[in-house]
Amino acid sequence: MVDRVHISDEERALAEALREAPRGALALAGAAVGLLLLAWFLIFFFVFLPRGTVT
Amino acid sequence: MDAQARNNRRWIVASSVTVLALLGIGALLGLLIVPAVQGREAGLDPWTAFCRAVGVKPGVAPVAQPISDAVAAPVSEVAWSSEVLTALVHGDRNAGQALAKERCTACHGERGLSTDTQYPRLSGQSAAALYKQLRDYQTGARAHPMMTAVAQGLDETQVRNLAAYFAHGNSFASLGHPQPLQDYEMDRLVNRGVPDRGIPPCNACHGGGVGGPIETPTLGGQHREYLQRQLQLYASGERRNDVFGRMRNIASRLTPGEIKELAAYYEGWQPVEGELAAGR
Amino acid sequence: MAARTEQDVVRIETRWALAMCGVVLVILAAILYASLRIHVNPPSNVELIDPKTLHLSDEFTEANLGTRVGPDGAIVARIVATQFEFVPRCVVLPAGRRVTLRFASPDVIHGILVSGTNVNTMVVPGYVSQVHTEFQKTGDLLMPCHEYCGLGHSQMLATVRVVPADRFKPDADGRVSCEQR
Amino acid sequence: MNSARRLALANFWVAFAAFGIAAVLGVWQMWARSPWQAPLHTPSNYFLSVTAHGVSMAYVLSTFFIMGFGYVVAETALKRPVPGIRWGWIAFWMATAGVLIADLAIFSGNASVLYTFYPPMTASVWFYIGLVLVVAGSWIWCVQMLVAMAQWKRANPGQPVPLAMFATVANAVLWLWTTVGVAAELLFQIIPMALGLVETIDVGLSRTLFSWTLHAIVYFWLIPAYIAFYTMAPQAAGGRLFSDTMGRLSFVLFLIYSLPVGLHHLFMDPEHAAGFKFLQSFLTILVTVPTLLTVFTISASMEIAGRMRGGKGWFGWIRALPWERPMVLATGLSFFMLWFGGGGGLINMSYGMNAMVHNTSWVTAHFHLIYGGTVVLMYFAIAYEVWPALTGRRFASNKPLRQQLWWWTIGMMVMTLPWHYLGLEGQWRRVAQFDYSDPHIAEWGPWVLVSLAGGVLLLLSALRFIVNLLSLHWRAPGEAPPPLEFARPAHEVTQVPAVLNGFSLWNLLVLILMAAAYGFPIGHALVERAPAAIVHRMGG
Repeated sequence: MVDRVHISDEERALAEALREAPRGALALAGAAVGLLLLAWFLIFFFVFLPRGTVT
Repeated sequence: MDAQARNNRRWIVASSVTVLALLGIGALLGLLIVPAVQGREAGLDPWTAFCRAVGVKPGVAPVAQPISDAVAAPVSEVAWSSEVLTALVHGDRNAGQALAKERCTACHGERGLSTDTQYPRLSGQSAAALYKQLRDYQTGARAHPMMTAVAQGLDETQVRNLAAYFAHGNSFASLGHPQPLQDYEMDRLVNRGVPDRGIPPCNACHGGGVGGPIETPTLGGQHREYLQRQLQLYASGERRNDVFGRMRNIASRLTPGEIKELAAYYEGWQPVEGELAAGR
Repeated sequence: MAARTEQDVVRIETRWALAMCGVVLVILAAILYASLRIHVNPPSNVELIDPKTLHLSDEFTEANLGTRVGPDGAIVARIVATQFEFVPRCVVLPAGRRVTLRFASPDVIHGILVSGTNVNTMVVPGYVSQVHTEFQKTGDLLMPCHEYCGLGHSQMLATVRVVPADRFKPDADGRVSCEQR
Repeated sequence: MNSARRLALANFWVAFAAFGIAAVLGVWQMWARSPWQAPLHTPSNYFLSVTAHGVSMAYVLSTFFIMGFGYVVAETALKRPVPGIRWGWIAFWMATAGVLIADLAIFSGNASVLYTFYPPMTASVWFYIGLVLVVAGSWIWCVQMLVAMAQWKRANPGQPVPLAMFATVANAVLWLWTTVGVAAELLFQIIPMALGLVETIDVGLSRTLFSWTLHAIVYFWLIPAYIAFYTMAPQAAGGRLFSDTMGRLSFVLFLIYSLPVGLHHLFMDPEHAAGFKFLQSFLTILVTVPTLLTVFTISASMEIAGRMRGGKGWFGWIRALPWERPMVLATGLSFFMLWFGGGGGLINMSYGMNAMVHNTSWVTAHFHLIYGGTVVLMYFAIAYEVWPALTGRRFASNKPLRQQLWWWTIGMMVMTLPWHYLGLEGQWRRVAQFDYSDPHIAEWGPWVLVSLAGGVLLLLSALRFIVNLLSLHWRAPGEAPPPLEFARPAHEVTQVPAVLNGFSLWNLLVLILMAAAYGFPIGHALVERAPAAIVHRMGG
């Protein structure tokens, strides 16, 4: 299923890619985890706490 | 110690220290710091707070444990135990049969198949149900002009033998195969439950093998008049030996018409051929 | 930020791992804040009671169920969860005051939640479940059994009637029930 | 790929057969819970169906898929035949017999105790015997995986074990650790009770032993999806795995932190005190770290693939990825659902916050999203990836495969989002029939119908999946498919630290963690015996 690019091309493409990676992934994953944290705190403050303290 | 061995050792030490340190912090917080801080409000010394946090003492750190000065006032005093339940399964049926001939068949008929509708049919009834009713008559949790005296004349083993004997009759049908009900309202009462009136389906307890309360009687094949009267007694609260008022709550929600129809439905329940409706 | 060598990769991954540990710490701090400052705990009262003789016990005898203001002034609602209803089906509790709900089961596992609040606990035969809380909103709140307990589980439902504190009037014996209202 | 081929296919087909039946039951349950009248809708049918749906999805689909996939990985990654193939078939037939026995007990109405079978409700003993046979079969598979790795390491001293196999063996070790709980519960408490040898049972101890298994079992199901993330998605995208070391570390973190955390299923239980609940909540948050690592490592791997295909700028690589390939599409959709499923999990595990959602539809939504969504979607993608190698034929086109993956994701989101909302509204679990005349519950009706629509789409997707796989068996064998290959790391790995190539240290640390986390709770239950409850028998 993987398209067979000539080995040296693949190595060159990989080296090219590695020069810029993984800044996109850091941004994407960072945003996703940031949103997750935000969602957790929104639910913590605006849904959980107003429902009353239980112990 | 070449580079790789040193690297391996570094990894082993680093991971072990991290895992154990995190475990220590978690335990410290959960078992000591949080309970101690919370305990201060309830005026608890850290030791009691720790005992509560570990589960050796009841209660939660920040709140004093409420006290109760209520006194027990039970109606039915039957408490199930493995000893009683195993005894009912291995009860001496022959002794029970002899005793039944002597004291029960006069009213409850041969092998408990009474024809007079004021006396319930006992054959095939659940052993636990029979045991509980006899014990309730003994303790006065349930009263009846004749049954109270008869029951008080029996000792524990006699009660168990009678329950075991009658439970192995086969005139009652097993409710394992509920009959299809044409009337939708009746089907709701018997099989589906009526949530808007808070009534669970009758067969949630009285069906066969449904894991309901232990003392649940089998209803199939019982005289309709007897079933109707018991439901009315429960509804009026005159009969009160149902534990925590289960039947009183349900019966009081049924209309007289429904009580009549339910009694007729369960009486009409024909025994299933060849199937021994043994008590559970 | 380039990842030309394995060392670069490990450096970036380590920095990401530290950031994630930061995220974990932030959530942990919030949990600790809730525990230390406003004493939030899951209901964790480890108190044993024999389910087989629950109906013979002092505290959970049929006559003592429902809301009662105890000799120590504590407002306690005692509720038995049995197949297939809560006894009593309706309890009255005041808003704005600390109340305690105590549950016990004589037969199988049940569970309760009070809709719109954080009151939630399992009711396991052999133990007394206890929840301390303070209701803010008044009104009839739904209290279903949320653990499968048999074929009647869907009909096992009770009501918690939260009334304003001034209309919470216990009788001589300190009891309050829905019927009196 | 020959000796284990038929064994893997057999395991896969038992898994997907159970999956198909359970999907139909699932939709009937959604219909029964909705305001519309469903046929055959009685409480006994409903709880029978919930038990069958749970057992099929949680015990049969998962265990058999994992065994099948393990054989494929062991054969392909290690490039040597799987040891003890005869034992593999014994395990398969034993487990399949177990499934049939359990299903017979369930569908005869004698085992409506749900797949968690909490006592004192007791099913017919055959239900439990069936489950024991499935677990016993899976233990044989675990031994095969351990032996396979040991043989390979002996043949290649000092070489790093291929990541796919390292993760599969981590999963086997995790499974051996976690089944100790449910095996002890079944052996010492449940089966004697079901046989009628005892009339009472210690319910608190039983729930504690089951919780020992209840969390790590979901990571047992989850790890194959993560193996696909690490070793199949980068390969399918035409890129490289960003970090092999971080992959190994993640699977090790899953192993040690998914085990000592089971008490978060008992936060609302009265048999354990706040101290140990807090400790296990603390340990549970550590099990989120490997997932947070994986999210970045796989995104970076995908970025490499995207840039190798000409993607430019910050996010140009996303568009450049070969989304027409099922494995790539599945990884993207799976990560999308992981955000919601993982987020739900973060709420559930947050100590006191669990009280807001315990036993509500929020929890049902959580595990449908994270297991039914993230994990099972990757099961589909893995099946599409290995089916050509197993059947020797290529898929005619990827379109029906992609369609099926989209239908599953959309169906899952449409079904579970309303559930989250209804859970917060107080909708409680396992209800055969709601009282829609109650004004509070009437508001839920429309949302339950939305969930039903999602359920119907899921059923269509499930049936489509089975047809997609069957279509490959019927096709005439054309051009041979390419051999199955796993992703290579961006930078070739010649050696890894010993701890990331074996499990002796991690087993020791797990032992310490389990002793600390479960030692007192179980010891306390054994020493201070709680009063026992009377057994309530379901069925004949």
